[in-house]
Amino acid sequence: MDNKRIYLDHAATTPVAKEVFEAMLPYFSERYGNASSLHSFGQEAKDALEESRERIAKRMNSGAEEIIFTSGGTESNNLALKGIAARKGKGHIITSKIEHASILAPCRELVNQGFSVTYLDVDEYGLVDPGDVAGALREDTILVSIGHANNEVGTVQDIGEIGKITREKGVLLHTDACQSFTKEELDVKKQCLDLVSINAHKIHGPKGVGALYIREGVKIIPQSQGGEHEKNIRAGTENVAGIVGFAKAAEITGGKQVGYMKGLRDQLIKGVLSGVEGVRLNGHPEKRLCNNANYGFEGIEGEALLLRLDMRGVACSTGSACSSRSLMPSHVLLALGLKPEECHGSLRATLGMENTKEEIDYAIQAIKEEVSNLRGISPFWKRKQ
Amino acid sequence: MDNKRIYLDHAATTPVAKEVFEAMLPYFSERYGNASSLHSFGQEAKDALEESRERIAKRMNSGAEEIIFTSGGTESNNLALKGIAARKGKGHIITSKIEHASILAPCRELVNQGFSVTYLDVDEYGLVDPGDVAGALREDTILVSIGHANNEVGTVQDIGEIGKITREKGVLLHTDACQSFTKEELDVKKQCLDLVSINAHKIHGPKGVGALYIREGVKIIPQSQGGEHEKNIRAGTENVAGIVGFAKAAEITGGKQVGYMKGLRDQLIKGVLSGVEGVRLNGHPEKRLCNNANYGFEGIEGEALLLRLDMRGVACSTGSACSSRSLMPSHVLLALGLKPEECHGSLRATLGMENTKEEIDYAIQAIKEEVSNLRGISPFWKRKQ
Amino acid sequence: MYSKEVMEHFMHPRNVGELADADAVGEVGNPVCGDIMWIYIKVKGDRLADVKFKTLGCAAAIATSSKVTELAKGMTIDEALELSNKQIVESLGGLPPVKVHCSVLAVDGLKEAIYDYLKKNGRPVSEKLVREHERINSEKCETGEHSHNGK
Amino acid sequence: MYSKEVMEHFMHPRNVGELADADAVGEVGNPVCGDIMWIYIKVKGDRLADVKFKTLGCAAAIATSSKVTELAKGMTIDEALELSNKQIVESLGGLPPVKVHCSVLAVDGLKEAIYDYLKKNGRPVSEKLVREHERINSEKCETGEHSHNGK
Ligand SMILES: Cc1ncc(COP(=O)(O)O)c(C=O)c1O
Ligand SMILES: Cc1ncc(COP(=O)(O)O)c(C=O)c1O
Repeated sequence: MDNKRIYLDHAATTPVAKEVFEAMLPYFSERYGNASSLHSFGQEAKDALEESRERIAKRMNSGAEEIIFTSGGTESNNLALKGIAARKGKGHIITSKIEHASILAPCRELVNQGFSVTYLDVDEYGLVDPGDVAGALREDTILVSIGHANNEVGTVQDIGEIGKITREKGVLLHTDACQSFTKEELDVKKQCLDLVSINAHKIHGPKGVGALYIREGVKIIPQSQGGEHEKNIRAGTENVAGIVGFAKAAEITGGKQVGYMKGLRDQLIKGVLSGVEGVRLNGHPEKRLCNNANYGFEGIEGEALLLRLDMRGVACSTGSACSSRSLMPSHVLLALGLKPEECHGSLRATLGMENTKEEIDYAIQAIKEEVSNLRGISPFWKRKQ
Repeated sequence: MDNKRIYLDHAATTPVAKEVFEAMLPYFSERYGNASSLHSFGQEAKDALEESRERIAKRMNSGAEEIIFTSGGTESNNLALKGIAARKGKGHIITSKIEHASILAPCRELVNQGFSVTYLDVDEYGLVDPGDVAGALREDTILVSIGHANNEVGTVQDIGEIGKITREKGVLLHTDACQSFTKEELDVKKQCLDLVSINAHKIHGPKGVGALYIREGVKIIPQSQGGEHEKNIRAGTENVAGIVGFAKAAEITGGKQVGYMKGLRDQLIKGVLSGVEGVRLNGHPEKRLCNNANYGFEGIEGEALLLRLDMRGVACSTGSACSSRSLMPSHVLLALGLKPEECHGSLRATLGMENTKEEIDYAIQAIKEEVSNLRGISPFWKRKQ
Repeated sequence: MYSKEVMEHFMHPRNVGELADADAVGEVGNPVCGDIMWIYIKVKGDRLADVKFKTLGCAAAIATSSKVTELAKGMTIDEALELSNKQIVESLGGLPPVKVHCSVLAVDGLKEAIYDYLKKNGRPVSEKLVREHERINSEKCETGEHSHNGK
Repeated sequence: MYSKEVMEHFMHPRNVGELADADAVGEVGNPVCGDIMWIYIKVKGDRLADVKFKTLGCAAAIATSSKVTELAKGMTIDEALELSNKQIVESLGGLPPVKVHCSVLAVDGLKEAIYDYLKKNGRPVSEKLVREHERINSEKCETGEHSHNGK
């Protein structure tokens, strides 16, 4: 078997970058103080924490005091949705059908609590029509939550347009920017954002660290109680090393890497679309993340393709039902209008800054061959021809 | 100024141990997969996760599948209390007056939601009388939550005795074991425990990682919703590196270190009590954590002492009001029956396995001198003589 | 996630393909669920002289198809009808709980092929096999609550 | 947390001690709150020829006591009465919000000493100072909601 290992699943998680690891390093066993402690060990930790807050804030043009650190994107999304809902007590929330589970599941929870939720449709490319947001607003709408970029198909929403609408109507806008952070423009002022969820492990930072931007003046009810950390909004000893790593990751990602990844992405998309029959691109042709390719292959099933590619050292993801514990295909692909049978043959390859052109060449070849191998076993493909 | 730095605040947090760091190391930039991914990177992560679960379980004689990883002690405590409360819908909770903020604050929240809470008194040493637990049990009692060891004065409860009572009455028992984990015996079967909170950063593991033991069959409502992680009880991409570090920390702490720390602790307690006038020991003389010394000095204020010691390189903590943002003295010291003026002069020194006899000698000398210096400025001390 | 044996049969499936001179075919599964299996049989006397398959599906679907053909080949019809999905699972060193249904599908495919063969050749079909045939045809794709970790 | 100047005055407080031949003492604070300040003054003519202090309290309490004695020493009584807590805070390079009350206490201590001196010596006490004296005596320790990070 080949010893090559090519990681093309950066939407799931990313390796910690060297610079990030080096930034974190001193905070494990040297500057290990608790940021709440008064002594010098504590003050060192506190300083690192506040400096990190400023660095993160800079990447979205917010004030440092508007950033609350959490344990990840899931906690940030839960805090945003349930924190605002608890504050308002009742009302209506607008979101979309293609949101991440950490948005949809809290929404279900809020429905149980008596809130009402509108799940907006998206078009065949995964775009939310800002006009639909405007149309769904009600007197009692307390929050709109639309993800900046979709984790499966990579479609990037025009969040600034949505922001104009919500700001004008005086309704809070939250965006889950876990996938887009440092890849797409994020400017809380220009885009009129009130709450933004981000996390570290999607941008070459460590797992278990996230943040929630809460615009100054926006009141939120904490979802976890304890000590007086994070402006009394999020209790718990701060993960200083993780937060320092997060800040470093926010600084070193984006920029030129975006263009580089776009190049690899286009190579990957074109290479497969031109080299394989019976395949289509899922998601938007242009408004898509610089690192996302998502294919639908006819006549084969995604988990099988994923595992065959894995045996050749290429790590990808799929929205196939067979890969989920519940045996239901991806709600995102379904919302794009794909039939269940079309969802099964999906493959997601998401790039990172450490991937190379050669790796992409290898991956294209592997995909071609394994699709062909699986079609060789498939009755469905034979029939089609 | 002296360049010595002696860390005596291990109850606040601990340095990551070398072995722990080394165990975590591969999980940042090599074995960085998401434990939910199907490919080999994901399976490596998943294997590490499950192996860690087993190691942690072993330290409390539980089943691996009874351990749920969280972002820390605060989240574990919140999940235990609010998760059980949400499951039961209504009822009565028993806790004590000396619990950590991450127990007391969720209790206040639950009172707001209509639950009733009894806060048990403790004796002058900080002990909860198991008889008081028995006496406070009601028909509608749904949960008893008593911390295993107190973070300020180090008093260790007879949790097994409490467990006998609650098990017999069929009431759930939760214990916050963040301070005692690997220092005191913890055996969920023998001690009849239903829920146990622990965290990594108190045992030379990383910050931002914790766990909640939930006895098989005990139903709990998740407090954060999203993907299908951690048996659907705690959503969010698992912090694999942190969890691996936690498991390693659980393995390498305790054992012989307990006796070693006890020796240092007794040296520290005796050294100060015999070398300084007008000082008393807070907490229990025997039933106390192997690493906790907590003094009350007459005529001086704790924050000032803490800062002066810090200038000499000795890092401690205090329960003085002046060290808290709210200017209220420690609720723990007050619950022990100390007058507010007695609380102000408190100093907590908590040891770690890396401290040495020489460091303790130095600390005793520094404490003696700085207490004397501050008393030289103090009108109160002068008067007393 | 998968046992060594499952991965081995998935990566190197036995008896892949169509039988040009097949005596019968069993077609099971449903594109909505993502699993489709076709099992071809060649009968000589009372024995399955050859068994082949084509499968669209996940690793478990492919491995169980492969396994069932391997086991069935050379068996008498009666022996083949006795093959249980449990046997398939066991001889593959186990399957994840959510994938056990694939082994049922593979066994069903074989049964359908035999049913088809018996019918075509005017041979007697046991009541039990008729009932099985009816169940297989009536069964729709089972689906649970939808949820993904959605990394 | 604390400015350099605060730490400097805390570590090396000026004018520490009692004045054996003090003309008056201002005693402010409350053991329940944890801050007690005694300010001693020696008056020559209209001037504070010497000012000393003893303080039981936190770093801010000690630093502000030290600062107020430093500033007041050599001032006329009227000048000293004009000293504001804001001046103390500023000349210490700022104080954390929760510690500003210490600067008020330090200024109050000085006022109380002067009040004591004027009374003792049968000199006129301005209405303003009387009111200040009454406020100081009536003020109890202010306490907020109790909460610790409780590490
Ligand atoms: C769009 C999106 N939101 C939220 C999350 C959840 O973040 P975390 O895994 O840090 O909890 C993810 C990834 O898992 C994501 O892709
Ligand atoms: C007894 C006790 N419980 C809970 C906690 C909270 O843990 P964490 O800081 O990991 O949230 C701590 C320490 O902070 C503690 O000492």
